Amino acid sequence: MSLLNTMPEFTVTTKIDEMLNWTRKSSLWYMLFGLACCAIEMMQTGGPRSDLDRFGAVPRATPRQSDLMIVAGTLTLKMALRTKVLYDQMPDPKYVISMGSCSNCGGLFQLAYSVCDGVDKVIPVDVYVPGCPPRPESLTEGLLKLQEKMMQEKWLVRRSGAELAAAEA
Amino acid sequence: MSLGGYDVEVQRPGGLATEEMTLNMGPQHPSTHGVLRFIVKADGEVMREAIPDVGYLHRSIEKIAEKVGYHGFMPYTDRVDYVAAMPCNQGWAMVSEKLAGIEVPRRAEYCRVIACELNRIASHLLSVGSMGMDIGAYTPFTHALREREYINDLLEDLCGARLTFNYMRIGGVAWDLPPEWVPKAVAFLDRFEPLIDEYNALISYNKIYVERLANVAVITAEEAIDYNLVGPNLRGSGVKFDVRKDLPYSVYPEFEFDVPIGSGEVGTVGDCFDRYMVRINEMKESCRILRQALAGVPEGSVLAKVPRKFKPPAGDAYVRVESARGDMGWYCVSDGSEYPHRVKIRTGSFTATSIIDKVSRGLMLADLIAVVASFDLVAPEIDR
Amino acid sequence: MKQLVLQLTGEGGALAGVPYHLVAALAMLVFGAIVVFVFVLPVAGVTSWLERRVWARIQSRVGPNRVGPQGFLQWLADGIKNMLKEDIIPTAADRVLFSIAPYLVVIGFVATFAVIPFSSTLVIADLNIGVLYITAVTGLVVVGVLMAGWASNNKWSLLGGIRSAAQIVSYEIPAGLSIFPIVLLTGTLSMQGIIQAQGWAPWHWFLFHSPFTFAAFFIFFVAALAEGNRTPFDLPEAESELVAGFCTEYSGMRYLLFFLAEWGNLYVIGAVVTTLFLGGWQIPHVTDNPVLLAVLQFGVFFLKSYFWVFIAMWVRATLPRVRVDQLMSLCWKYMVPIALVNLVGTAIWMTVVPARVDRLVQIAMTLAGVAVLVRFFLRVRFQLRRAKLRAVDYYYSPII
Amino acid sequence: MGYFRNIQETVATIFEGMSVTFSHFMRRPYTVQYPDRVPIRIQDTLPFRYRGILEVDLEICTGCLACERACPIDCIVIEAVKDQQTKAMVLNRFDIDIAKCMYCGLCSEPCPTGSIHHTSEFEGADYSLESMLRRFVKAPVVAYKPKKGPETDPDIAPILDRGMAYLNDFASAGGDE
Amino acid sequence: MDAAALHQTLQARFGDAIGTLESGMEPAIRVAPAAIVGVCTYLKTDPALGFDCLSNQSGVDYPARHEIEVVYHLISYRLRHACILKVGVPRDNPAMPSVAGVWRTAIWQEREIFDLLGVVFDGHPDLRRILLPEDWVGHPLRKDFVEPTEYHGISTKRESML
Repeated sequence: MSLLNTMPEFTVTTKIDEMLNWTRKSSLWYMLFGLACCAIEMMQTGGPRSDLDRFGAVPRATPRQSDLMIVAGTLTLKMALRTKVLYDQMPDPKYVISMGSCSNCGGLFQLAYSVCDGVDKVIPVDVYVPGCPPRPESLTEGLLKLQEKMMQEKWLVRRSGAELAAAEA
Repeated sequence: MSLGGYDVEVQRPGGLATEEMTLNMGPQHPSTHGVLRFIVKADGEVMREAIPDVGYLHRSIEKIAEKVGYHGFMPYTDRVDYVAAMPCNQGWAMVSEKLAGIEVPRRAEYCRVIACELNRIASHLLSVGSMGMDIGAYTPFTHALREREYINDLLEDLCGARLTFNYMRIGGVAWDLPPEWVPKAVAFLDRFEPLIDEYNALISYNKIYVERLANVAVITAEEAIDYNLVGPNLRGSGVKFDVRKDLPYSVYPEFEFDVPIGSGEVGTVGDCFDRYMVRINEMKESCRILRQALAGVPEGSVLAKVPRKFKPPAGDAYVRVESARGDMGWYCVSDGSEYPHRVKIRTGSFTATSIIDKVSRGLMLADLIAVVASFDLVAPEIDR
Repeated sequence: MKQLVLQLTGEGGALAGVPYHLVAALAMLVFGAIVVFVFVLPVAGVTSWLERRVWARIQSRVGPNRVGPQGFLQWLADGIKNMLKEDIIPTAADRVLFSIAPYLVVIGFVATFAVIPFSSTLVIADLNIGVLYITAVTGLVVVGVLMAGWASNNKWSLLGGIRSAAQIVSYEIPAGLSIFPIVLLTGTLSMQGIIQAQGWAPWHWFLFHSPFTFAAFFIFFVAALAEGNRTPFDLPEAESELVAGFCTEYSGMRYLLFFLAEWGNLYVIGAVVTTLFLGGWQIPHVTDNPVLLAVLQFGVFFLKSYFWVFIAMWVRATLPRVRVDQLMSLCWKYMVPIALVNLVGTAIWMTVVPARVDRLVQIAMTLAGVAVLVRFFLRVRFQLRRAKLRAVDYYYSPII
Repeated sequence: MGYFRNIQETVATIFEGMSVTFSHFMRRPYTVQYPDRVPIRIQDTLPFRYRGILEVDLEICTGCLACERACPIDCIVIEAVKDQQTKAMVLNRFDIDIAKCMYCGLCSEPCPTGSIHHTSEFEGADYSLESMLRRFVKAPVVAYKPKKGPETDPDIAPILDRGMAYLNDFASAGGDE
Repeated sequence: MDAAALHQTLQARFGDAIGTLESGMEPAIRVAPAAIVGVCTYLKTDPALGFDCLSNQSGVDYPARHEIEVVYHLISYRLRHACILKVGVPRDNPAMPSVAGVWRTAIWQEREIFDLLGVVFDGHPDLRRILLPEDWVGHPLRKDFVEPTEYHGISTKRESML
C-alpha cells in the first residue's frame, strides 16, 4: 500500500476508495469468537430474528478468513494471550467490535482476580457496544457504526499529516 | 480398539514408523461451546485420548460473592450459567432463604417455577440446536434460535432482560407476572408443542443423525454416578433421578410430570442419542408443568419482607436445584456478616467435563464434537 | 467454431495465410476466456449469493438483501473484498505448494467447462471422450486439496486434505460406474452424443429409462455431491470439526479461489447430471433460426442444471454430516454394489427387454416420478398444517 | 435384512426432512429488519420493564445515594452536598458509566421517586469508551424534596407520575434501611 | 438413615477418627484427615449405607481457626439419603489423603480445591491446577490472597473513568 499511498488526491481515487470501502463493508465476515454470555446473543444476532447475513456478515470459523472479530464476552487473563494471537492471525484490514460490558472494560467482573479488564488492553478496538449482554439489535447497530467508520477510510489517497496524526490518535 | 463404535483390529506394518498427532482443539474452536480446550492425542482420525483443559472462562464468581453481599450477588448468578440463568437465580435465592429461614410467598414460588421452566425450554432448545449444528445441520439450530426468541420475548416481558434476568430476589421475585402475560405464554405453548414434532421429523430421527449419535460414548449408570453426572446426562444413562421429583423444592410436588430417561431406542442406553432425546422429552414435560402452573397461579404478594441489609445467622447451607444442566448444588457458608464467607457452586458441566477424558478414548475426532454437544457444556458453568 | 476458424484462415479470410492450428488454438483460448469471465465466474458468484438466500429462507431468515437490489451484488462485494485482503502465507507453510494449490483446484473445475454442451452448437470442444474427460479433470481437484492440506502445515488442514483425498478417490468409483449404464445405452462417451440419444420429453430421458438408470441417477448425484465436498459429505471443510478443513490457513485471494471452485463445481455437477440423465438441451422443435434455437437450448440446459444446484443447496440445508467411517461404508458397502448391479442390470435390460415394453416402462417410470412428487407435496402440506400456522405466517414471494 | 432396511430408513427420513425444509419456503421469515425496514421503532415495541440504558430524571432525584449504594459494581458516582444556607441537597455530580453497567436494575429498585430508571433505549455503540460516560449533572442542581400529599408543580408532576409508575412495577422490595 | 444414627455407626467402627456431630442447619460429621479414605470407602461399600456419589466437595478457608475445611456432600442414589462430612486441615500445611480412589468425580473436584485453596491431596493421580493458568501464583479463595497487579504484561487494574 505504500506506493498507492503516495498518489495525489483525485476524484477518481476517492471514487475508487469509496468503491473499495463499499465492498469491504458489504462483506464483513466475522470470526466466531464467543467467549461468554454475549456469545449467545451473538448467535441470536446471526439467527433468524436479526439476521446479520442481511448486511453480508457471515460467521467464519478461522481467523484467516475473517475481517471482523466480535469479542463477545468476558476476557480472562488466561484467554487474553490467545486473543492476541488470534488477532494477529487475521489478515489486514481487520476490525474489532467489543461487545458488552465485560470486553469493554471488564464490567461487572472488574472485581475478579482472573479477568482482563477490557479487550482494548490486548488488541485495538474499533467499536464498543454497551449492554450486558447487548441485545441483537445493539450488536447490529454496532456493526452499522463500524460500516460508517469503514466508509471514511482512505486507501489510495495520500493522507495529510494532520489526518495521519488523527488516525494515530 | 473401538473405531466409531465398531471393534476393529488395527494392524501396524513393521517397518513404518507412525506417531501420535497432538491436536489442540480450542480454546477458540467453533464447536467447543465457548472457550474450552481439548488436547487431543490422535492416531489419524481415531483419538487416543482427549484431555479437557478448562479455566479459560474462570471469572472468579465464587470470590466475588465474598465481596458484593447477598443482594448484590444475584446478578452474578445469572452469569454462572447464562443459558439457563433462572435456576441459578433460584439456587442463590433458596440458599440465602435457607440460611435466614425466610418463607417465600406461594405466588412467588409459582412465578419462579414458570420462569425456570420457560428458561429450561430455552436452554434445551439451544442444546439440541447446537447439537444439530455440531453434527453439521445448520437449519435445526436456527429453528431452535427462532423458538428461543419467543421465549426471550416472554421473559423480557416478565423481567426486562433477555438473557441475564436478575429476576429473583431473596424472599421472592422482583416483578409480578405482567397483565395479559399468562395468555401469551399459553399461546406460545400451543405454538411450540407441535414444533417439537416437526423438529423430530427434521433432524432427530434422520438416519444420518441417528447413525452419528447412536452407540457413541456409552456411559453406564454406575459410571455416570461415579463421575457424578447430573441432570439429563445422568438420566440419559437410565438413572431416574430428578431433583424436582426426588428431593422436591419450591412447589414442584404440586405438578404432575414425568422424568424422561434414556431408553436406548436406537442404540445402547447411555449413548449420545439418549442424552439428546432426554432433552427433547424434557421440553415436553416442561410444557406440561408450565400449563399446570399457568392455570393455577395463586393470588398474593410475590416478595417476602427481607431487610435490605441482609445478615443471615452464622452457619452453612447446601441446596440443590434442578437446573437445565441438572442438579446444581449451592453451598453457602455465612459468618453472620453482610457478606457470605464462602460460596461454592457445584455445577453439572464441571463434572460432565471430567468424564470426557474417559469416554473419548477410541472414538473418532468427529465423535468428540458429538460427545461435547451431548453433554450440553456451558463454559462458565465449568469454570465459574 | 471449426467453421469459423476455417472461414478466417480460408481464401479471402481476415487471417488468410496464418497456419490453421495457430488460429484454432487462439480461438479456443479467446472463447475459453470469454466463457470463464462471462459465465463461470458470475455463475459461481451468483450461486453463492443464491445459496445464502435459499438457506436463509429455509432457516426463517432473509439472507443478504442490502448489498445491491435484494443483495444481488453480494458476491461481487465478497469477491473484490477477498482480492484486496492481505495474502498470508504462514511461515511454517511450504510456500510453493501453498501458493499453487488453489490454482490447481480452480483449473480442475474450469477445465470441465470445455466439454459442457450448453446447446447443440455452444460447446467449446465436443470431445468424443467428453464424459471420461470430466471425470479425469475433476480428479485434479483432489490433488489441489491434498496439496493445500499438506502445505498449510496445520493439523486441521492436513486432516481435511486427507479426508478429501480419501473421499474423492472413493466416490469416483460409484460415480464412474453410474455413468457406464448411460454409455452402454448410447454407445458413446461424447456429451453431445449422449444428449442426442435422449429426447425433450421426460419419458425420453435416461432418468426414466429403466429402474436401473433411475437408481444410477441417484447414485451419481450423491457421488457427485461427495466429490464436490457438499453436505452431507462436507467433511474436508467440516466447520464444526476441522475449523475450516483444508482451507483453514488460506486467506484473501487464494481462499477466494477455493470459494469459487466450490460454488462453480456445484454448477458443473448440475450440468453433468442434466447431460447424462435429463436430456440436456433437448427442446421440442419450435424454430429453425440457429441463433434463437441456441438461445432456447441454452436456456433449457441452464434451467435444468440450475435446478440441481438448487436441490444441492436444499439438501445442504437439511442434512447433517456423516462421519468418516460412515462415509466410507456408505460408498463401499452401499453405493459401489448398487452401481455395479445397475451396470449389469442395464446390460441385461438392453438385451432382454424388447422395445415396446421399453416404451411402456419409460412411461410407467415417469408416472412413478410424478407420484413421488405428489406424495412429497402432500407431505409438505401436512407439515404446514401440523405447525398450526396462521394466515399471516404464510409468505410465498422470494423477495423480502 | 438390515441392509435394505437401512436404505429404506435413510430414504424415508431424508424425504421427511426435505418436506419440512421445503415447507419453510412458504413460511414468512421471522426476521425483524432492524434498523430501517420496520413498521415502528424497535424501542417502542419493547416492554415497559425492559432494562435498557440507564437514565436519571434530575428533576425528581432526591440525592439520597440509595442507587449508588445498591450498585454492586460502583458504576454510579454521585456527589451530593448539603447547602449550609438553604438546607437543601445540591447535586454536583451524577455520573453513570454505561460501559461498565450490567443492566441488573438493582439501582432503580431502592430509588424513592423512580428518578433513576432503565429506558428502552439500547443503541449506544460508539468508537470510544469515554463517550459512554453519561454525565447527567451539567451544572449543580438542587435535589428534589418529596412533598407530603400530591405533587402540585405542573413541571414535575408528570415526571414524578412516570417515576412512581416505574417504581410500582417492582414488587415491594424489602423494608428497613 | 439420619445423621445422628450415621454418626453412631461410624463412631462405633472408626472410634476416635470420627469427631463430633456438628449440629446446625444441616448436621455434619467431623472426620480426622487421616481416616477420610477409610470412612469414605466404608460409606460407599457398605450395603446399608451405599453412598455411591460424592455430590459436592468444597473447601472453606477459616483464617481465624487456622484451618481449611474440606466439606463432602454425599448422596446415595440407591437409598435416597445424604450426609455431610467435614475435614479440617491446618492452614500452613494443608495436606490430606485423596478420595479420588473412592469416587472418581473427586479427581476434578480435588484439583479445583487444590487450585483455589491450595489443599494438597496425597495419592491424587493428577494434581495440577485446573482453572487458573499453570504459572499462576497463590490460591485465590484463601482469605489472605492478594490480587496480582500484572499477568504477562497485562495489568489487572483499570482506571475508573468516573
